[in-house]
Amino acid sequence: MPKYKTEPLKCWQKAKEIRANYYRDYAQAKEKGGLRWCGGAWSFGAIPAGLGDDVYPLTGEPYAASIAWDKEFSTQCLEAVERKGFARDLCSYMRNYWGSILLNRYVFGGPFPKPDFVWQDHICCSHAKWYQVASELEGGIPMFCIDVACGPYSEINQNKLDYVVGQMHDGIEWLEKITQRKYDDEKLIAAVKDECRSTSLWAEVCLLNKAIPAPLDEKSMFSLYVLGTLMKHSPVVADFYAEMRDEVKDRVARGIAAVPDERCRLMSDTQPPWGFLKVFRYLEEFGALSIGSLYTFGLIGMWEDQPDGSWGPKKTPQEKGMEIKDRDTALRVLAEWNLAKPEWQHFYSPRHKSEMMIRIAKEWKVNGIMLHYNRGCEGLTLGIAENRLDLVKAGFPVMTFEGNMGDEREFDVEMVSSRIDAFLENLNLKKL
Amino acid sequence: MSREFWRWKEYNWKAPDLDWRSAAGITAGIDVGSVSSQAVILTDGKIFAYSSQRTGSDSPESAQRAMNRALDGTGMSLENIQFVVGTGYGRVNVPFAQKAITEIACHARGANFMYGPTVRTILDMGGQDCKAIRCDEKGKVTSFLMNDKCAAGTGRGMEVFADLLSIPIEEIGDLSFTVEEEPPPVSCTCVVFAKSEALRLLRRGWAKNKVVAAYCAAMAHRVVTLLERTGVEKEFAITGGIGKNRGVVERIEKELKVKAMAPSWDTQIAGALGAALFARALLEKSRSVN
Amino acid sequence: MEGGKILSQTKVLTGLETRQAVEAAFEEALRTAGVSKNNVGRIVVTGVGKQEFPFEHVEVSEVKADARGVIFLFPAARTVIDVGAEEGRGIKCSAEGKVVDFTLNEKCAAGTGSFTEAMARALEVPVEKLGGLSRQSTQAIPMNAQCAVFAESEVVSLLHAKTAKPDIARAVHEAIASRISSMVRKIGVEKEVLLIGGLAKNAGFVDALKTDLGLEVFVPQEPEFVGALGAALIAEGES
Amino acid sequence: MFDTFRRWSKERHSYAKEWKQRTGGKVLGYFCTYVPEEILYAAEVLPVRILGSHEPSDLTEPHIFGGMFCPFSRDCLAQGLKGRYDYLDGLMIAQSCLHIRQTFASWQKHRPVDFSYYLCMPHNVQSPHAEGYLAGELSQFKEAVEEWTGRKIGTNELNSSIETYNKSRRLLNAVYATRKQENPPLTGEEAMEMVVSNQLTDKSEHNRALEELLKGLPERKLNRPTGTRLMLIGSENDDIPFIRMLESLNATVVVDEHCTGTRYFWNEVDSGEDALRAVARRYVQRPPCPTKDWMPRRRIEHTLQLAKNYQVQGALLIQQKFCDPHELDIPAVRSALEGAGIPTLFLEFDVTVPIGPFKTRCEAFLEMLQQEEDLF
Repeated sequence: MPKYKTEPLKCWQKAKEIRANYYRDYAQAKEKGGLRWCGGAWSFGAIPAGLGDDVYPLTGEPYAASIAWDKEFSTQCLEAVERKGFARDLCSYMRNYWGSILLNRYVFGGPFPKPDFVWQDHICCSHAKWYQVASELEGGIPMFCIDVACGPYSEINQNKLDYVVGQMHDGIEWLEKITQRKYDDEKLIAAVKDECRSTSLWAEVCLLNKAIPAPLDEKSMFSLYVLGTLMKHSPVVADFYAEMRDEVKDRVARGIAAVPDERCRLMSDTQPPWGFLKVFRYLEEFGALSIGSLYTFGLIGMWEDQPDGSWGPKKTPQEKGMEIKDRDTALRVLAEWNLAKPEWQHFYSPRHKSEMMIRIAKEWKVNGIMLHYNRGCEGLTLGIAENRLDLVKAGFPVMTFEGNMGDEREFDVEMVSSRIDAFLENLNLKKL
Repeated sequence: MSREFWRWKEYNWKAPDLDWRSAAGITAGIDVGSVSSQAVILTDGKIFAYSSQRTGSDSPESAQRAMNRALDGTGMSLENIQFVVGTGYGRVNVPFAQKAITEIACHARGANFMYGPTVRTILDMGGQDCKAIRCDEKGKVTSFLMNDKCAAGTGRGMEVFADLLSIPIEEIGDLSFTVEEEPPPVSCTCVVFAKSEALRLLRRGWAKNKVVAAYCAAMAHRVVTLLERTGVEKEFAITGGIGKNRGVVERIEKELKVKAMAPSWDTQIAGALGAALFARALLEKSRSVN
Repeated sequence: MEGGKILSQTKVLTGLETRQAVEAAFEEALRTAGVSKNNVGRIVVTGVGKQEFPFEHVEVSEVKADARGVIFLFPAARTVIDVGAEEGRGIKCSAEGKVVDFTLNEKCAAGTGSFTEAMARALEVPVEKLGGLSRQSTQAIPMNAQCAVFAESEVVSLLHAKTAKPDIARAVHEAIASRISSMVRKIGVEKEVLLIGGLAKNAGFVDALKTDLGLEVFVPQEPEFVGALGAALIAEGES
Repeated sequence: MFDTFRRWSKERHSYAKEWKQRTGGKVLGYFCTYVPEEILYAAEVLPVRILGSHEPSDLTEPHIFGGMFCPFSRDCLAQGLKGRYDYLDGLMIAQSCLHIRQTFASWQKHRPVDFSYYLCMPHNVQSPHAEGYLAGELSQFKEAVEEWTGRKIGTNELNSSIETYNKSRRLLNAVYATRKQENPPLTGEEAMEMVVSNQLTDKSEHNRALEELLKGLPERKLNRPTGTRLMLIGSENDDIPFIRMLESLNATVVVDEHCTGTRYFWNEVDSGEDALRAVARRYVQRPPCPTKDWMPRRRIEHTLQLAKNYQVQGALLIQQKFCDPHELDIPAVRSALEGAGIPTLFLEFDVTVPIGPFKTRCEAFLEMLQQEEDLF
């Protein structure tokens, strides 16, 4: 007799549709005379939105993760890139993405849809270079990249903000030049508001996972937060997150669990090995689940301290009753909002990340932590060893496992499973 | 250590129909490799005799043994050899060599002799490294690539494996083709972790030959990715010990969709042969000078 | 084991047929103990081949078994280092033999016993002689324990460069010791340190590890039995 | 002639300690050559670059995951954890790659010093906003240094510091220029020790040594054939045993594109009315590190120019294992060089390099360049 009731998520189907449409629309954009751009999941997508409603993005990381999920195609991509003389240890998202260009194959069928321009931002060593190479592989696609690496949010100042906003203004002029389109500030303002709304709403959803039993497990969260990485600035995503928030609230109210026998709450870190999400299902055999991670919470979700001192969703400008009337204000709001992104802070010091992780572990009542030493992403694995030390010091049992989010050749399921066995055995859990 | 399955047998060979006494130029090449050493003796540019011996921990002595074994029963002695070139890991430790040249240059030169001037791409799978060499019609190296800091896909990998499964290394190739259907390659070609991988598969009830096939496939694949980085221009030839392992060779051919040229000589002597050919050229050069 | 007393212990080389090996070891143990299988109240199995054990049994991880066995032999131990042929392990444990934290070596052989085998082969000395050999070394040579085979080619080039075998042997042990201690340092090295597993019998390695950690490193009489002993103790405790 | 430089880099720690004794000034260790040393030097602080010692170490694994982060940054951290830099009063980094940032963070956490600073050097040096932004960051940094040292950095101090640094850059350039000759008067090994020691010592003292060197250099002859003219390209590289082995194979390194070489000293600070702004401009316009070399690529052009001016016959692409920025550039750099008729050899460096296997690669590469027609 399981401890808790479970139910499938009602909004699941819709999430799948939004994702499917997104990749279809990008592929078909040209047929409708629209524009295609590519860039990172973190790039300021709200800005090209000002070029019109027929402008479709393809964000590299989630696209590459979809490739990784298809092990056979992924291996072909990775090897195509190695043949070109690129190192095996580079970002595996980037390599899957390049492979898809080199093989001229879109993972959702058909040839790889060539973008009209690259719209990227830069914070890790690979961000700008990823698309520099991609553009070269595509025979030279115009590229604009905004440097956002100007220190932790706690130290933000006018000079830093001006730097980012200045680049944004140049970017808009550049967009007008290369697309020959008139830029519409109203659309920009709307997109900025939607981005703030969707990213704040996602945090609200994650917040609900403080409940015991947890209404969501991280494996399902991966498939839901991904929408934010596709087009966080779109009303479709913002509205969907609002709808989802209501459903999850209702689950909590009715005590609906993600895992029927929840008795151990874990927290993970960095991207999962996309080809091996079954590792998360394996946990359930022990009545354990991952309630999330700074990665799922903070890559898209925007957070801030709540009056009661706990961590919660960041208040949007509109909630604060702030008026956004012109381009410059919109860009400043967008810049400042994004510079506060939790998942960015550790680029300046692991301290910032440890603080947030410990906070999550405490507020979400975590029993143990699994750190993925992810060879596929030096950006998010940055400082992870120091994080480990801080978490252990804070009194949490920590297990580490090496793997790769996008290169299955670097992930050994059996080794990791036996490690999980030992770790959970240590937390006095036996298979159910 | 009981029986060493990983060792290639030691052997020598002598041309039945050549009389060295009437030869104008006698040169030799010694390839002191990490695992085995070869000596090749040329009389007027023709292969007169050769030998293959295991390399000991003392390379001058290994070079000497290889040379002696080649001279064995020929009536020729070291003094009769006018120019010697050393190559391989121990190239600088060949006491009786006048010059040292790397195995890369020597394999290209040797392959050019063995396979003729049409050979353009050479794969040499030595004990500890794996080289993809491109050369011109004269056997001159135009570019080359060696495996990085991981020895997966080197001859030694196969030796460790042979030892583990206690299968004589000469038999691995044939055994790997006794499977009904080709298994998926093992995921890990790391020399040592191939062990745990193999044990894992045997525990799952795989037959030995199936495991061998999976390992040969993995190694072939590993090598092909290296080859593809230099690009494979025809004709294509394989030298070194692995050249004798059809389990790997045929799988490489299959993946590359390119047939390797049939060797007219023992592929393991390619390096020493190239050295001997350089020795001959150097001998003539020295003569033309004075 | 009965009432905390060891009745018998046996060791069989696993080889390729894990199941046969496990059975052989078990039967041999029964014979020497002079008990029959049905006298055995409870069986706990550990190790990579645990699933292979044919009779009814409980499985525990090597980590748990090691910790338990070590504390039984050496209550003062807080850090356990277990280096087998293909696995390296560091365990931090409490006075009760509970695992506090642990770390395992990743997919690289450089920190395992197999590494010494490969090097012994390159040096042409029997692996069991390697330890003694390195004790005759007169100078240290820095060697980066990369891939086992690359280290081997480094060894070969050292030999060609006429480096004395004892010095190379020492370099090899220092390289592994460095890999192992860098793994164990992740969980923090607390006194006392106990070294178990096959490599614990290699004096050269033990020396290297001591100097590296700057601590005394204790080795039990029969370091390779500790895991099994731990399993037996767990069987007793839980029956 | 180069003994002084060799001694300085060999005995870098005792040099810094003596300097402290002698001057009573503060010593600051820095990572990455984007650190604006001029500002520190103006406050009578001695900036020394933290480099590795090329000894395998097992101290760093708890702090930096060795399975994917570069050996150089781990080697640097090892120096700190071993306490070899215990004399430092300050520590700083200018934002460049992620790898070395971890070294800074872990050092700051486990070996704290009075003053530590993370300078937000912009990545987008192509942007017209980069210079102004950096100037702003620099004035903030200047204030921090003033507060730490308790001395005001006036225009005169800053200008004379800039002049000392510019002079050092001019002198190093002058020495490098002599390597354009058919038979360079110095080896690559000597050049490497010269530039490395320049990053470890008081510039005015080093300048005097450089002036001395330049007096004697014209008459200097290396009693060895120059052989093949090589260029080293890539990540940080101060591996003396390697370059010595390389130059023992009938070859001479005549120029480099390393941050322990030309990238460090290539361009000067121009005299601008606003000194800080001028310093900012210098760092924004210097030959870029791959982390900052976006569209359009500037690094390749600069590299090809060097190769041309120094009549380079072959280039070695040297990369610290796991160095993403360089891994991202290498295929492009490589094809550019080969397109210009310069053969390349790629080598992946670790804390220590396996001389044996590397020698075979280098020798084979040189044989390829030196193949004598009459042997075929």
